[in-house]
Amino acid sequence: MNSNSGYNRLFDPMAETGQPLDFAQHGLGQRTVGNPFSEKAKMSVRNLNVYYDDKQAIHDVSLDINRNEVMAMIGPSGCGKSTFLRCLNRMNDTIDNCKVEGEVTLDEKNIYHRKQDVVPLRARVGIVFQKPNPFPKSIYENVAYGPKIHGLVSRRAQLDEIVEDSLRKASLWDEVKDRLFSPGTDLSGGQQQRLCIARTIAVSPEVILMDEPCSALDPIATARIEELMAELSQNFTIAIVTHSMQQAARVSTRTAYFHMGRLIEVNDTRRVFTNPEHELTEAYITGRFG
Amino acid sequence: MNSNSGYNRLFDPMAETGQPLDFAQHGLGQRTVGNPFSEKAKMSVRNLNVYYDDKQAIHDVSLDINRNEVMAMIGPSGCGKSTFLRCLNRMNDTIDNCKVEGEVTLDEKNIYHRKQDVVPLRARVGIVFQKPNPFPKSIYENVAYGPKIHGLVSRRAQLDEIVEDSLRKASLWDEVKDRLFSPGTDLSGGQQQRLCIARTIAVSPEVILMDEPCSALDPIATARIEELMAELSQNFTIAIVTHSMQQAARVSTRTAYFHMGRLIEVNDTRRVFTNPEHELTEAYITGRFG
Amino acid sequence: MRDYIDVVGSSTVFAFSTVVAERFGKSSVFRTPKIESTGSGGGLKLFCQGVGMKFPDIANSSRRIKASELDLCQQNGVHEVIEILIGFDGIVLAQSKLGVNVELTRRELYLALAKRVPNPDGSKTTIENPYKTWHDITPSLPKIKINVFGPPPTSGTRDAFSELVLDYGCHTFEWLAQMSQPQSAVKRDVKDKKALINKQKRLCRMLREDGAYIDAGENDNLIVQKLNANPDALGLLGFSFLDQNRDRIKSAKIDGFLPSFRSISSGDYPISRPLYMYVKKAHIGMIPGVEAFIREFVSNKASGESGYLLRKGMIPLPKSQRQAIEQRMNALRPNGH
Amino acid sequence: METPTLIIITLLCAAGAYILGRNRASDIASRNKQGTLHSLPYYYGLLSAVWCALPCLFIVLSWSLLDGYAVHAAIVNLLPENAQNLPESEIDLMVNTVINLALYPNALISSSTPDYLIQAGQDYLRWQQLSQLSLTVVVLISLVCAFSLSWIWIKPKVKARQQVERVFQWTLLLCACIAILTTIGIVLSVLFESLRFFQSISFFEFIFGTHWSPQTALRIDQVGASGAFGAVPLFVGTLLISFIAMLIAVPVGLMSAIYLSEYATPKLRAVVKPMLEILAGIPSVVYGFFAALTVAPFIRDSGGFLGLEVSSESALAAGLVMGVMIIPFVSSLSDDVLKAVPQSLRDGSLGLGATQSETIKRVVIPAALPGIISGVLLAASRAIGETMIVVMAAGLAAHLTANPLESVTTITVQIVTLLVGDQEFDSPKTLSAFALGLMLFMVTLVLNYVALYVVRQYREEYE
Amino acid sequence: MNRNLAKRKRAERRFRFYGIGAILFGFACLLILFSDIIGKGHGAFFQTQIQLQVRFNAQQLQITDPTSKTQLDNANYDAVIENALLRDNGALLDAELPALEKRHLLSLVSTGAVYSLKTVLKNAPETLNQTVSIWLTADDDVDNYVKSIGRDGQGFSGRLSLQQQKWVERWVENGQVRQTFNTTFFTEGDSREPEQAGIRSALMGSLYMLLVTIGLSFPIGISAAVYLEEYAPRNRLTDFIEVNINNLAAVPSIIFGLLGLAIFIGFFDMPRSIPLVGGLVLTLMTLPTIIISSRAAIKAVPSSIRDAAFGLGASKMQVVLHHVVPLAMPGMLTGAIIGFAQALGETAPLLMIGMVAFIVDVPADLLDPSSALPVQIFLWADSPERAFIERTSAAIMVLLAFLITMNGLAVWLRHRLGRGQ
Ligand SMILES: Nc1ncnc2c1ncn2[C@@H]1O[C@H](COP(=O)(O)OP(=O)(O)OP(=O)(O)O)[C@@H](O)[C@H]1O
Ligand SMILES: Nc1ncnc2c1ncn2[C@@H]1O[C@H](COP(=O)(O)OP(=O)(O)OP(=O)(O)O)[C@@H](O)[C@H]1O
Ligand SMILES: [Mg+2]
Ligand SMILES: [Mg+2]
Ligand SMILES: O=P([O-])([O-])[O-]
Repeated sequence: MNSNSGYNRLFDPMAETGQPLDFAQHGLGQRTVGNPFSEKAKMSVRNLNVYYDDKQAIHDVSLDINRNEVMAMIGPSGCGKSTFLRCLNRMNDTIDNCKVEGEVTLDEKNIYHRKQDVVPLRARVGIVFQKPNPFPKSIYENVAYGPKIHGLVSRRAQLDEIVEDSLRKASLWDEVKDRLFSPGTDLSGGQQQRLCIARTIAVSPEVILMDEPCSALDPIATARIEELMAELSQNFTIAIVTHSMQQAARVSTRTAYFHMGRLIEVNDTRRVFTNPEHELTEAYITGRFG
Repeated sequence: MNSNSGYNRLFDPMAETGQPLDFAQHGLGQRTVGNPFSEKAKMSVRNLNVYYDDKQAIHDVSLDINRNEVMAMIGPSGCGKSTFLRCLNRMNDTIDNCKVEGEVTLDEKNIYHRKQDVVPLRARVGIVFQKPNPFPKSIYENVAYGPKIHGLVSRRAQLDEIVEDSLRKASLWDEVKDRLFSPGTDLSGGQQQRLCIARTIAVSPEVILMDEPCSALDPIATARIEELMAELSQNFTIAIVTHSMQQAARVSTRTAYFHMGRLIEVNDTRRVFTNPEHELTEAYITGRFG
Repeated sequence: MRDYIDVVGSSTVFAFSTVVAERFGKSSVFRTPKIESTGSGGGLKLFCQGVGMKFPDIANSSRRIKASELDLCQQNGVHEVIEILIGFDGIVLAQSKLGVNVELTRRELYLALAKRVPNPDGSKTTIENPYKTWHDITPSLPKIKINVFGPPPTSGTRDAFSELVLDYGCHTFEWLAQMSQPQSAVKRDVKDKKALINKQKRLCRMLREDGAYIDAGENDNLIVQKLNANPDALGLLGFSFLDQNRDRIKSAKIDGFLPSFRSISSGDYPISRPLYMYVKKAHIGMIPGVEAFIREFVSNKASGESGYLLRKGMIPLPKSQRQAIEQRMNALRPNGH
Repeated sequence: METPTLIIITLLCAAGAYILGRNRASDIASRNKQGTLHSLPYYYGLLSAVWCALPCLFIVLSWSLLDGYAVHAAIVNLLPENAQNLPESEIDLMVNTVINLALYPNALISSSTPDYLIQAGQDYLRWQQLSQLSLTVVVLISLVCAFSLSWIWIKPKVKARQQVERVFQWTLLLCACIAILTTIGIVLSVLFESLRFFQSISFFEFIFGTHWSPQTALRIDQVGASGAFGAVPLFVGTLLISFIAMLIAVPVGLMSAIYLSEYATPKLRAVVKPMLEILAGIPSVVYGFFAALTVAPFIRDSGGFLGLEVSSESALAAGLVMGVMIIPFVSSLSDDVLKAVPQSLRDGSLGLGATQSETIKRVVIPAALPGIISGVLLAASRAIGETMIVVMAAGLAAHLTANPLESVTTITVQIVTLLVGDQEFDSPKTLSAFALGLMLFMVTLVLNYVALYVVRQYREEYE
Repeated sequence: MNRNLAKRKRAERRFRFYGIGAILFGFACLLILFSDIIGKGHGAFFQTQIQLQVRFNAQQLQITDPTSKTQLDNANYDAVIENALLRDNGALLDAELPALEKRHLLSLVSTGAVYSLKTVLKNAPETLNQTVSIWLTADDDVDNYVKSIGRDGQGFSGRLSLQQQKWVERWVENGQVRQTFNTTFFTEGDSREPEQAGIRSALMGSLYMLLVTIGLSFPIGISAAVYLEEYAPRNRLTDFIEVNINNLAAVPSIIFGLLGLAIFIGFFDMPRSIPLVGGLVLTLMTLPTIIISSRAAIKAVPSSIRDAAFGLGASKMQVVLHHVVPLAMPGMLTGAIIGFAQALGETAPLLMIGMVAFIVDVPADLLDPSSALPVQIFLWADSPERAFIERTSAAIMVLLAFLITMNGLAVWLRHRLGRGQ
């Protein structure tokens, strides 16, 4: 099989959305591909092992996520992508039977340090979960919650602004602007997903972890979220789990391929898709897998 | 914009999965495209209106789903696809503020008839929900649940067989065969989704409604599920909501396009993607939308 | 800081003590005393905990204070305790108005209710109580099952009943009476003697535990109601409950007398017990109103032959006795410093 | 100022401290440029409020505790020499008299009242005023101190949020400790007396004996019962009655809960649920009367009709009525936890073609099981601990029988009858109440462990 | 499959029927209990009064100045009432009454009647030496008699002599007897004269106790539950604590009384019979109920909500206060409702701390001796006077009304909070 043809198709921005994405316009490809390692890593993971009870879900993973890059994580379902992502802002702390070993640093500080306070950590490293989980509160409250607890606003008008802005960015505003005060749980699946994105970006975290943020979205909404990611990556760092290789190709500067809890390969996205180093990666991206 | 080129890409079976799908092998394209209206409709919907409180979510939709066809429903997020799907086996009954008007027939019997019993209806019309919702029971129990309540099996061995078979079909078996008795809620997102598919097909419903069944799945797993659909459609009828047009193109015989609660267009899939009748449809599939 | 009188003790006396307290509170400058119903034993125990405002001023009792209790008082510095006999309470054996009239003697009651009774064959031995119906005991009595509702052993009423009826009935058997005489235990040491007497008493006073006597709790109203529902049963009650429920229940004649104010007061009716009040002398003059309260209690208005306590069912003391007490109270002056 | 006023002032000050602290923190933040403050301003406000309120409330409370002793001592000093040498208890009385005289001079002072008492009364009033005045001063000073301290305290580096969270967590811990201390208190309050009991009565006799008749003579002239301390009939009785009660309460309660949470309209639920809850609030005396006067005769008569020998004090009557009383424990608690099961789980089951009852039985109830078990245990606990109904309806006779038509008695009833009225802490009679309490505690402890284990085994945790 | 289906449908119908049956059963019990209580107790809300022509004879009253308070306080109203009664019955009586009959006649009017005379005279001093027609409260025996006449034609003569019955019947015929609403029952404290007895002091006592109990046990209970569920590590020790708290619920309430006696009265030296101690004891008693139900409610909050909040950088305290507690609040309130209902009706522990007492004065604060509603019920149920039977039931009705009001508030709250979800 010709992996090159696979790459071409993958890199065709029209591939899934049918919408032309102008690389230059979003400053995506050039910037990050141009100087992928010029800056120090925003987050870096060293020898990470994660266990659920006795079952090991992540095996000895080391990985850097650079400043202002979009790092995509791909891999077959159940390979540990979500688990890995949750380790990056210590969300795994909330799972009783989960044990984490190794080092994860954010701006060179180990976030698993005994004295690390998880609250500012999670404010700096936001997460969008795989299953949309809006609060059983109004849509407005869902988005306003983060800014409120972090004291980002002092006046109601400011808050309104943030809420509107975040919802707009998540391209949900038009659909919900008439019912900001109805429960977030009454939304459709895709709307809930976008709500959760809006909720996360409302606190402007430095690093945004997104676990399949577009899984329930139609191509248009997906394109919008991808635009958003491109925009955000100018100032922030993004790690995204996705099962759509097109998406990974479109939005990310680097791609990490996971397989059964191990990091098989991480590299420049273009490289991973055109010329994977490892045969497992190749098998996966060419669909020969399994 | 040349919608034809879009169509070509869409209809390339390699487009997303990178895996060659042999039309002939699955008897997909030929059979249904060959005689799309030769049999009587399995389900037909007439003048359906659905309201959440005062908000109308579905406007006057009429649609037939034919025997042994795979009907795809596409449309932007929040347009009412899930709502529509839930009407087909009266799952909307469980939402307090939801009101349904109009007629939906299954084998020419109105399922909204006062005397219609929803239990056999739902056994005949199975559903896979958008958000995976495994029971907080073991994986085995999750799948065995349906056959048990319907008394489909008399012996344990039979049940084991059904469970294994369903999990295999949903291509989850290999991942969970060693831990059939650990909780289904401990699975990864994609695994949960496949578990829910396995659970639904375990009772062999005549009609299967699938609400974005592959949203959390990687391309390989997606391909497997698509194969499964192809296989199932030989004996059963399938309605699938998807936001991936490639998927719709690959698996469905006919496609319905929804927009803001209205059915804009329904037609032969090839037709919808190559030569849509309505400009909204065209706008959507070419990504020009909104 | 306490500006009211604190009274504890017998639930029987409670019914009378509260009446006096209420009137006292309304007609004097003092606050209405607080009266707790703890039972005689519980009350005396609290009473004897010590002198001081934390401890009760007065203890009511439906029996006389025991030597052991006085000891406790002494130990805790309660040196002077004034005992006042305030009246009597009658105990009646009641039955539903629908029931067959019964006339009983104490001997018959003893035979009906004691756990072990003299062997009917005349030998000087005792056997488990074999009697099922009243008729089994005395042929003239009706042929109804022996069924007596009564208070539990914690109650003073029950104490009085065993002493006045069972003991008495038991002692109508010559040989049993003799056995309980201390002489029969000559030349044994004191402890043995005590044990023997105790054994005797237990022999006489132990109640059947086979269901003929039914513990019905401390609530006399409940017994009244239960009698109402069971026309064949008898029940042990305080006299005042009979007085208030004459439309429902009637009393059995005991030893030929029906209970009434007169028969009880005169001592003709055999089952009645004295009611006492114990006062801490040290508290008189210290807690406002203690002396005045006692005075009100023993006054003619309250405990006299036509006093208001009579209407509440307390059987008054004979006039002479009451006046003697009143005089003693008058002599009482606060032990001022 | 009066103590309540002081408390209110303190709380107001705390509120003020909150505002000032918060503003000061924001000031510092804006001066030092955003981001240097460790926590959000309002945490600094909260911290100031806490530091302001806690010490002052502590002062007020301890003052009012110690105030009594101080005034007491002061009054004693005012009394003449000979009175001061009286025993402690009489001085107490004397002080009481002084206070009474001071407070009700018109009613209590007569010509015979000694002058020094009246004088002491006046002085007492002055002392009282003085004490209150100094308290006011102290509190106000400490308020000012706390205020200025917390003002200085507010620095960007102070981890206000962590400190507030720590205060919060410690408060929670303290509350949890109260429950734990209560347990310890209960155990201690029965343990020692029980040990004394087991010195006179053998443990095995108590545990395995089948005859219960504890009302032994407390006094030399009193004659009680035979004095047997075999607790088996009590355990059997307790089990029997509780079992009958649970037989009523669990099915009725659970089915009502299920109906309310799964079938009923929200309106019906809003009406019915509180109505059923009233059942738990009807005083047990009322149930007792009802059981003894209505249910028991009814059962006896209908039993007689069927040719059964029914005691007029049957365990059945008490158990039935008790069952009614504890229905809400099961129904309300279960209803809440059933309601909390996510709808998606029900959807999952209904979508497979399960009937509603199958969904409930196989998905909803298992998911809510821990909560339901809690409710059932609570109901069982209440049944075991209930006294009044049994006293009135089943009586006090300890029969060893499993026949619900006979009369039995329960542990708690015996405890109450043994503890109320005459007691003697050196006779096994009273001590046996404690031994019973201890045994009850142990048995229910084991039951609870079993329940915990069962819940752990079958727990289905939803997301 | 079809037969199977029919079977399942039947099972479904049966199940639903059980549900309805269970609720109906609960309702029937409630109805029976209520009708029993109301049937017995409604009479207590009415009080028989007798109309008499009272002449405020200054000489008999032994006063000179009707505006002087001391004179009014010490006046001899009994003599005036006696006079009025005698004159009222003058027609019946030919000769001078013997002493016994005079006493009988006097006893037809409540001993509390003197206070109404005092009020009348105080409000209208000009009536001195004039004759006024006044409705006086009848004695409880008369009250019983008059009330029972209505039902079966023949009254419950109980303790009234034939002569007394005749007098009362004559009053009834003359229209000198009426039934009015019994305000005394709500405005007065306990009394041994049924017609003067009220539940005010017991009600206040219960209210104070409940204030203490609610104020302490609810916050402490939910705090403890939150700590145990959200903060405490999971290990043997916390298991042990959990089991022990569950176990506390089964401890007989009287043991809590013992504990309270030992701690609050013995150790902290608080006085007996005060609402503060009662409230504290009831707090200890209701804590387990609240903790257990709160824990169940907290457990039922889905963990995805916690995840969402934690993921936004909410601190543990914020997660608890903003999400967990509000979502669990309906369940917590349920526990509270049941716990307080139980506390409100509990007698046994109060027995130990001296609240089973005759207390007339209405308590003014938490430190004043007082009784409580269930205690009042307990005492009245044990009183010989017949009229207390209906008052017992009436007191139960008041207790239930209190309970229902309190529950109503909590239910309303629960409803409000439950709707947010
Ligand atoms: N329970 C509800 N109450 C009120 N409105 C609802 C409810 N569920 C859905 N809606 C609204 O109805 C509309 C249709 O929702 P539906 O879930 O059918 O969308 P969908 O097409 O499935 O979208 P998606 O692709 O995002 O899942 C949306 O606007 C949604 O917000
Ligand atoms: N709470 C848990 N307890 C036990 N095992 C778990 C738990 N959560 C996840 N796992 C297991 O750990 C492995 C990795 O899961 P993870 O959720 O990270 O997968 P994933 O890569 O995100 O998959 P997907 O694409 O399907 O979401 C899977 O095998 C999963 O079954
Ligand atoms: Mg995942
Ligand atoms: Mg949807
Ligand atoms: O309360 P007693 O009178 O029975 O001791």
